[in-house]
Amino acid sequence: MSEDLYQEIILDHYKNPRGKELNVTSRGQSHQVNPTCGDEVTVDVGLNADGTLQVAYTGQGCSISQASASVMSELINGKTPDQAAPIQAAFMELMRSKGQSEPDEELLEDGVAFIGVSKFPARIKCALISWMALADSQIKAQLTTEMR
Amino acid sequence: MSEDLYQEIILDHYKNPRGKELNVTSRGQSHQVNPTCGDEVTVDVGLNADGTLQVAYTGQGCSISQASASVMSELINGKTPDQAAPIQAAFMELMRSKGQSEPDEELLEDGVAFIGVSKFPARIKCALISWMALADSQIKAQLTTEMR
Amino acid sequence: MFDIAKVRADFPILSRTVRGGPLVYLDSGATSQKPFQVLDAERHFYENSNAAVHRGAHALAEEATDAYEGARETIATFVCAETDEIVFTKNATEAINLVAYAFSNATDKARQGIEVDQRFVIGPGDSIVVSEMEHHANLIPWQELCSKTGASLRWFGITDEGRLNIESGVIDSTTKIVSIVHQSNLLGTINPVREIMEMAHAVGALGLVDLCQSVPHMPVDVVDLGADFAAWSGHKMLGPTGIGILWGKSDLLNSMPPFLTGGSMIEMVNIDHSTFAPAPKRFEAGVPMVAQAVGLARACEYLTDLGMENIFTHEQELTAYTLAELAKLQGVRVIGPTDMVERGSAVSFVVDGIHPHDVGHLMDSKGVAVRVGHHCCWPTCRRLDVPATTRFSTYLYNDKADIDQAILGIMAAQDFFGSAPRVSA
Amino acid sequence: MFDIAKVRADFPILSRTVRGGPLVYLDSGATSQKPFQVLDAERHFYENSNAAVHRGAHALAEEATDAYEGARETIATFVCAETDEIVFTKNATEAINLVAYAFSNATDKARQGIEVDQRFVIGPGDSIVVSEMEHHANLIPWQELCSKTGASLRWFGITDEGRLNIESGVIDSTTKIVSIVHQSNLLGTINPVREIMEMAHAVGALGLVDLCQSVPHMPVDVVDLGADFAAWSGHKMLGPTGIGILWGKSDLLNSMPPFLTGGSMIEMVNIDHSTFAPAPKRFEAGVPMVAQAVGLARACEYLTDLGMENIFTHEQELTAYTLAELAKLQGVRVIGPTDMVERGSAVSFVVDGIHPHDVGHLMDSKGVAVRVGHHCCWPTCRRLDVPATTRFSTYLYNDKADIDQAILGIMAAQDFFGSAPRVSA
Ligand SMILES: Cc1ncc(COP(=O)(O)O)c(C=O)c1O
Ligand SMILES: Cc1ncc(COP(=O)(O)O)c(C=O)c1O
Repeated sequence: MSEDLYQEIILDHYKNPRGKELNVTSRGQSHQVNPTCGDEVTVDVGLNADGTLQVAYTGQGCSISQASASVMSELINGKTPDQAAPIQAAFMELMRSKGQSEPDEELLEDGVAFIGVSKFPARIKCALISWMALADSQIKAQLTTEMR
Repeated sequence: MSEDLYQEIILDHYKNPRGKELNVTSRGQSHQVNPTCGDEVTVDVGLNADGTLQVAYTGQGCSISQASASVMSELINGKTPDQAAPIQAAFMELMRSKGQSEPDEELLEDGVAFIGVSKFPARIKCALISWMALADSQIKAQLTTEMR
Repeated sequence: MFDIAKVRADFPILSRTVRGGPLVYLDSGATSQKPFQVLDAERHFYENSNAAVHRGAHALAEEATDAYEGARETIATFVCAETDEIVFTKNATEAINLVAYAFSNATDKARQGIEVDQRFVIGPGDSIVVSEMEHHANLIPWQELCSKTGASLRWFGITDEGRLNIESGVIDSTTKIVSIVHQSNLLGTINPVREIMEMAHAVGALGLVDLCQSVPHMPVDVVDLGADFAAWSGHKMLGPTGIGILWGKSDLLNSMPPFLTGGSMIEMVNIDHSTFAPAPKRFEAGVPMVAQAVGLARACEYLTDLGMENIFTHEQELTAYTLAELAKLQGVRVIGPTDMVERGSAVSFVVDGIHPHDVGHLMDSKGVAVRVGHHCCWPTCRRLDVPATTRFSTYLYNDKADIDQAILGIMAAQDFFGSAPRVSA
Repeated sequence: MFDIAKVRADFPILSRTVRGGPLVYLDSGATSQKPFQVLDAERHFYENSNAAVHRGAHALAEEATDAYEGARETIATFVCAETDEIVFTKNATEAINLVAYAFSNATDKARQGIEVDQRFVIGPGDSIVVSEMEHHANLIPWQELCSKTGASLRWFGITDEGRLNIESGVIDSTTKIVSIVHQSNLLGTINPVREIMEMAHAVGALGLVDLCQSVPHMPVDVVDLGADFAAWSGHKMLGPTGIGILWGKSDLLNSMPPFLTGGSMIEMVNIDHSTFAPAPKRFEAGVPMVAQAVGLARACEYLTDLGMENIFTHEQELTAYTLAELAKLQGVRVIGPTDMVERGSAVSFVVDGIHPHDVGHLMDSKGVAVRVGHHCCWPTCRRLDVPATTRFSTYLYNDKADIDQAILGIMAAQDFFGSAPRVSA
């Protein structure tokens, strides 16, 4: 049971988070909260000179939420928005799959470890919170761009 | 079943109401309503020169409420307040008895016919409405007396 | 069509006796009886998945949450609504009050300088429109809102036949909301709510429909009615007591201030201020009526299996029969439409010389359960100059034999009271 | 004392399995499980006496009304209250909101020149007092009242051990109402509510106590607590979902404006104004949760048969055992009182290096149902500097074997996460 959820990859990202509290020249920031447990995550998004995304996060919460944020930053950092979009969509899709889908490992890399989470309705929100913050901060960053 | 409730005496009072729309020199008036069915009764109370009560009523409603008002006026009219009090108490008591009491026929006269009503919780209010109006109008009448 | 005998067998209470004879239940307008399928669904929930919803990470809490949210989906589908536009309340009365309080709460907050949606701010000079055939549940909340804000209450009158009198000028540019019953519980009249909602929208007002007597009895597509809000109760549609529904357009629900506040409806809570979850959660504070939601969803499935079209047809037939049988009786007058044009199955009447309370009592002594009184439509009774009525209200489990028994009850009452005087009005 | 094995046999859900093993239910603080006696009582009502209460003159309506009003009497007796001081609501949350809305409604009406009881009129310069350990249900309604009227919210802080810090000066002559939880659902702390109610009354303020976690677990005499109002839920005391109780002193209830309005709470209704029935009816608009009232009354009888003193003693023993077992574990810290002085059976804790959500999940995988999160006491968590906690909450059907299994769950979580980093606060 627990093994379904807590795959090695997840525990590794939880214990050795990547992209946490990086120094990002933020153009968009989003703070998301899980109202049932109080978990929080803040995601900063900026653009590198070459047009790729710079992503960093801070937060506190359960292993799933923190590992997911770490995986998210690893997957998205250095991708262009166009490259990031299908990854984001695939992760959302994975979390909706109730453990039934066959995730694309090429696209999602360590993210495939979250397939087990999708079987536990109460934990899906944990895995998604950083990805929601990412999407929200991207919207804000683009708005900023357009307003200039 | 129906015979329990609708004794001859009740039907007689319903069809030939006594004391309805008499001309009373009212010193106290009370208007009572049954919020579930909309039945209404208004009772006027005054005093004769000899200190006995003058009672009249108007109203509309079911046979039980109207017959009870008629019986009430017949029983109370011409009694002194002191004579009326035990009759009023006895009728209240009768209606609380769930058909179990042996009503005092000397005191309640036609009022004993309402013993059957006390078995039907939803109809007790019908039988009591005029008696509640009487009690309320007496309070008002006495207040008026004291204020003079 | 469906097999009435088979349907009746699903309702345990219909086989009990009353005052020594079989029960004839003609009071479904007040509340419906429950099939064992609904009772079983509730019990199954309690015995297998009971837990607080949206609050736990354990297996039972997950199952309970799934059951509760699954119920919301089933109920939404039943009336062609979006799932997150369905708010669970304790009854239709709470649902209507919820909307009325959106106005008083928004108005109070605006006065304190808090930003609110102007559609819900109301005061002197503004008006609210109802009708003279509303149930108290769709009248008093608006009276109270007026008394708290200084707005004025207006209403469409009704004709002697019990039809809505849709005069122009009642709804105008001062109108903030129009709230109208779809089918009258006293008269049986079915109102042209779509037309009225259009009149409301034409002047920028919001519209609410009271579906208490329509959702249980006919196919209803809430979106198609053109309203902004709709309210109805579970207990009148084979569901448990203690549950009702508010349907509202998502953008409106999300721009309303919360009503009841507490757990489960929050986003962030600090000791001195909080922010709130989006609808429907925003309006579902505290541990909700989970088992009742499950029961109501099962009721929707039961009704869907029989087919709402079939139920409507069945009741139309029964109502036509009732009206025809009543017409044969001397001294009986129907209050409300006497033909089958735009009318449902509630049939009210008065009997010359016999007060409705007495009619009801005599029928009860024959095992026939009908309702007597003003049916929570006191202003309607006043308007039609009757102190009260006797009402037959049928449902999918009633048949002509029930009506025949009830007609015998009226005749017995007439016999019994013989030459009784006319009831004074 | 009572026989736990026999008690457990009354609860069908306790014999189910979860994730392959037997269910250990330690989440009764969120909602309790139901004995078959309660489920039978509800079902018996539906199958035999179901009808709308207070609205019909037929036999079923009489039986239903008797069942409903009889339930009110049973529940009143259970807490030593007068029958007509018991108002049925859908949950404790509605009960507390009802009192909060008495203030905003009275204030709105006073502004429109309507005569109201001055005790309920509130505005800038007035204050409301709560505490830092309130459930959101006893916090947000008062925040909302303040935001609508300009009154200010004050609170008693709490100590690091999770005890109320009853500083003087918080309650003063500006205070209109003091609303305090009897037993904290997060910390287990039992508060000296009688003392606090006396402080409220000394300055002419009203007092409300939140009894959600005390009425199910110990003998409670509402009058003896010295409060003016009390609120609790049925679902936490073996009763059905969808029912709660507001107790209020008769004279206060009768001087409050109505809250939800509609059928059954009226005296006279005209199209443009109405008058209202006395309490408790005044606050019970619409068809109420009749079957749930019957079920809750049966739950009171069940608890009375076992004896509330016995239940309290049993839980005290179990809580002492829980605290002792937790104390043996390395890296586990109890949030709330660690001794048995004035504390009930809710025990919260954090585990070094493992987030409560993960602790809860690991326990769930062993069939142990506990709650994790802020338990609708987010400000309390903030104050005590924990993001969330894991909570055991026991009831009459739990025994030491349940605690042992739960302790094994914690140890398994510690094993599993091994050298996980400390959770950052
Ligand atoms: C102390 C306390 N107060 C209030 C509540 C709210 O109760 P309900 O959600 O049943 O309205 C709860 C339970 O959730 C509680 O534990
Ligand atoms: C037309 C109508 N509106 C509103 C209501 C109120 O429903 P409830 O009492 O279930 O809240 C009823 C039923 O009583 C009704 O028939």
